[in-house]
Amino acid sequence: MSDSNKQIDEIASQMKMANDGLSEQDKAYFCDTRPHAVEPYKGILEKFANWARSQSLWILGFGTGCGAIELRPLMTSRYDMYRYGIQPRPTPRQACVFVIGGYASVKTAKRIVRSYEQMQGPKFVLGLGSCTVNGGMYWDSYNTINRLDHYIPVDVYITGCMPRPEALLAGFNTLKGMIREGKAEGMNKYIENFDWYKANQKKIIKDWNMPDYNW
Amino acid sequence: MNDILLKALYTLISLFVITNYGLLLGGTMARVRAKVQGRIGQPVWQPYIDIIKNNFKRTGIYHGVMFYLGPVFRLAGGLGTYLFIPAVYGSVVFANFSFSGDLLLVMYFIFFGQLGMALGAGQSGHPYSPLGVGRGLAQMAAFEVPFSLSIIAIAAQYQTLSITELVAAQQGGIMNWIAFTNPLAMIAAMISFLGMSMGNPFSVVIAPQEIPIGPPTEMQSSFLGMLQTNRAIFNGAKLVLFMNLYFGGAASIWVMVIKTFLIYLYTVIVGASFPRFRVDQSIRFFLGIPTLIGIAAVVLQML
Amino acid sequence: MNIIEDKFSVWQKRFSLSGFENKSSELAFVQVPADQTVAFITTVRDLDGYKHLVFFTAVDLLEDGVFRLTYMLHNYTTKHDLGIQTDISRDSASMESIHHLWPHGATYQRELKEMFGIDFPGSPGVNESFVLEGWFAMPPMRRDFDTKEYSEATFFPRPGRKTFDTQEYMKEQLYPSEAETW
Amino acid sequence: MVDAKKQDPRSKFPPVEGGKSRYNLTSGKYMKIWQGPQHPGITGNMSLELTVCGDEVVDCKTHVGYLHRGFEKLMERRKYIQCFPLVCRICVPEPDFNEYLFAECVEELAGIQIPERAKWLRALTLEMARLTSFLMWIGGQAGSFGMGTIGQWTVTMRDYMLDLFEELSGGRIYHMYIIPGGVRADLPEGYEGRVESTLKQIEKVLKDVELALMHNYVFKKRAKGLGIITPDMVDEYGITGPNARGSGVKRDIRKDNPYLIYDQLDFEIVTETGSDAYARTWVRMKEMYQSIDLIRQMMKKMPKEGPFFQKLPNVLHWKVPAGQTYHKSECTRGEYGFYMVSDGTELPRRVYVRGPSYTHAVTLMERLAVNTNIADTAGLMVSLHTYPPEIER
Repeated sequence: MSDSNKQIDEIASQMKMANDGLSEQDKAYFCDTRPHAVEPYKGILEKFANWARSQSLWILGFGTGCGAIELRPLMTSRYDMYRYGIQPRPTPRQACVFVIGGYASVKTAKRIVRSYEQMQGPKFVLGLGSCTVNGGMYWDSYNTINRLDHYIPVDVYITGCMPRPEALLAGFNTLKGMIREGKAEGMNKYIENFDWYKANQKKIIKDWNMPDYNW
Repeated sequence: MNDILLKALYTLISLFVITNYGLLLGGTMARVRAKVQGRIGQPVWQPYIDIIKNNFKRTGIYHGVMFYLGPVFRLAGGLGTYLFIPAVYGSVVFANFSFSGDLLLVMYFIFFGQLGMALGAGQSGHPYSPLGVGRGLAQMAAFEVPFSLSIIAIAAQYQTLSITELVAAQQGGIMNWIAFTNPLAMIAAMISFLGMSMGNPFSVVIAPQEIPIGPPTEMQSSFLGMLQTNRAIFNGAKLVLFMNLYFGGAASIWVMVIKTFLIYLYTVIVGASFPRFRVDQSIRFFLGIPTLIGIAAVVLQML
Repeated sequence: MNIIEDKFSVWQKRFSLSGFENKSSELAFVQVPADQTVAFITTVRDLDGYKHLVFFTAVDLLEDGVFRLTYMLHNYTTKHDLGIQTDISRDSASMESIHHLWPHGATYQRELKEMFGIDFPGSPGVNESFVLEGWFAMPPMRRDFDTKEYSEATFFPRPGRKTFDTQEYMKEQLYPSEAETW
Repeated sequence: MVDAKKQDPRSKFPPVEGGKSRYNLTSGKYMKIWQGPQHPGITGNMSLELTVCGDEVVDCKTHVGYLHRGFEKLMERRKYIQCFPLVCRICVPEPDFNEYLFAECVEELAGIQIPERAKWLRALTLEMARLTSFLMWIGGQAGSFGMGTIGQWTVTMRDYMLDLFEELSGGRIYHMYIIPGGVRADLPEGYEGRVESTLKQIEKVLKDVELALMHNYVFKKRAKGLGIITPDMVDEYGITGPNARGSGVKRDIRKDNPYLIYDQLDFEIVTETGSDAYARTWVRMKEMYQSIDLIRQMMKKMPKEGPFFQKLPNVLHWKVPAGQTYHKSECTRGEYGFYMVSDGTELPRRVYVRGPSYTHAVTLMERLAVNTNIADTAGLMVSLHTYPPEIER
């Protein structure tokens, strides 16, 4: 552990972070300001906003792993998640919940980071399956990450391989409760520990040819 | 001076009613669609929560001035369409700004919103946005043909381009409706209404499986909230327009609710039972049989 | 079963086949020297009706210092699978390409180049990455690549994983009586 | 840059070399678009790199590897019995084929004969898995053309099938039912009746689907003439399964090289001659009816009593004799095969998984997508019934 911590510190100290993975031509297209944590509103206004957020959860339609197959029954008439105000959206700009469908290979992790950063806050992450918790079945695989929460902040983990749609609904309910209580501040956590997350991401994504700031 | 203030008050009431009606109608129709699919569906008030949530988003991305103005133009198009249609016949509150040539202006405003959106979507820089806009404008040009022919036919029939006068001419019994006095014009217009409401099989603009999701790909937060509000108003306005033109208008607000609900139901049922055309097929479709029906309606009036 | 043995004796006259393994009426394996492999494949494809390339893969025989390539072909008339095997040296591994016989051969070769480091000169897009992206370590399917070690060094193992000796653990916890027999 | 006109646009080989399109992208005439991995029209997690000219696709390149877990490497460091829960994860919609083929390979290498009833039970789960996968697929095919209603109906029916699997094996998605040596459990009490009632429901829905989708004017307009696979392309590209049968090529492993008990069942190979997406949809529709019929036949002909499991030696230090073998079966997408090499130790030396999507999604898709409309790529992709995890494993 200490070895890898040292390695992360090294990467973090070397990072210049102004999209230095990009060519000069591409830099013009991307933003180069750091993100700022957004303070929640005070009092009843925030409570109202949180209630609205909890009642309208838009999932990003990105099936990152095999867990995505249980999203289909969830969307259709057997489990019908629309009843709870949950619906899929095809673009990350409009979505607010990212369901990581199980194991994330390094290649997908790159896209997960990018899609996550493109989502507009407040945004929430559901880690689906044991493989997002500790690697699950693929704990010794050379190509799948073991702990999702080292790369993006995770609000709710749903364990199992694969978790049933009922478990997913229960997970969504937990997430709703967390949002209403104002505990789901994953985005601000990400921004406050931005360097740590970036160093972790850069440790596994060896060919970092995408912008550091994806918003 | 009091008259102006009163008119402003009436307009606000009218807008308030149509916005809420449009939102509730959207929520209801989502449930109808769900019933066709064997589900329960989302709550009727879900569109309200979505709009509130989108407006409470903490961050937002903008891509330039036109990106800001796109949703504004779209909203202006929706408002413009509605404000020149008399929603309830004989009512002072819901008469809006109807005047003697308003039909032409309304047709212009139906186009206007999409053009404004094109500018905003173009500046967002996402490759799917201009694709969607291109599809939308091409299809719009196609379904305007049977719709315009239908309008020409009924304008020739009643010698007027004022919606109020057209509604007045249809009063006094179901057989006076243009749907029965000029069925060809009604058929042509109702087919182009399917294209106008962007449901299947003409949902080429927001085709999630093809170009997710077309023009509003980059729209988020309050931009999206504004677009959703506009969709409610625009939907309501179009329904009221078609009710006025072909189905005898409405003498009271309840008649309006029933008639517009049924017209909307028709598009939803068609939408739930068809896949989507490709854009070239859609254009060919509109320029085929519906256009011929429209021409037949015009020719019949000229004879 | 006799048909394939007859065929084998015919092939034996033209190619120096080093081995033949007749598994069943539906499957047989042939060992061919590396320099004759593509010629042999072309012959069986064009003359003997093995028209369908089922798969193409490699086995890393670290002890012998070779990669064993397996081309599995299928004949739809006799409904017979023929595995054509050839050994190539592990260091600076290189093989003739078969992309001109089957276009999807190029995909298999792209994968082998990435997973085993076997080069196929002339195969289209062979140097592009196929499934791995930004991979700088040894080709992962090589026998001497330790995936567990790599995973522990690269990713963050969640602390608390316990490893038991399966047999002892089963004996104690699950089936005390049956552990020996099952 | 090569002049596009001189080169045959339907080249057999990857069109985009070294990440560069052969079309001049700076000319402003062409645009490069990525479909996926985050794209609702893409099956699973993969992506298509399209070069478009207006609405027409002029170049397509498939990118896979987003789901690569290194199964083949992981199996090299697991014992045979530890591999068994791992293999079913390779293919999510119908994991039973992985279990069956893995078990079959191990049994052949170890020389284990399985009881007769186990064969029937295996064939029963395989056929149920085929039906389950097809039900999901038809929803995807309709959905890719924008008709969500069909998917809502059929995915629910698939869920009822998953209930049957759950009752049989305890798992909804991953069943881990077919174990080397037989199957894990016998049929529960009254299972036959529940299967029959579910099949009746499915038949009813399939009739509706036929009416609402197959005889739909718009669907015919979209799917007819899309993605034509000519019969001579079948051998050239290694096409198997319904994709080949949609072109009138009569090939079905269940009939050609019958495995398990398929030679005792009464069925015909379904073919269509349209060669396009519409014909392939018909083939799969008919195969769904065929699967229903086969399940009924199996339920009838199956021996009612008997052992379903052959006791294995102690699996914890079970050494499988050295050797190699290849086994294949007909899954919903085509020929699914396992090639296994054992070196006489407790761990398998090499397990190679041959997925039919390997050629369908990469080489074939790259060829078929050229000259189609950008709106059709999703429908074309689904009509080939590709599934990414079996490409990259």
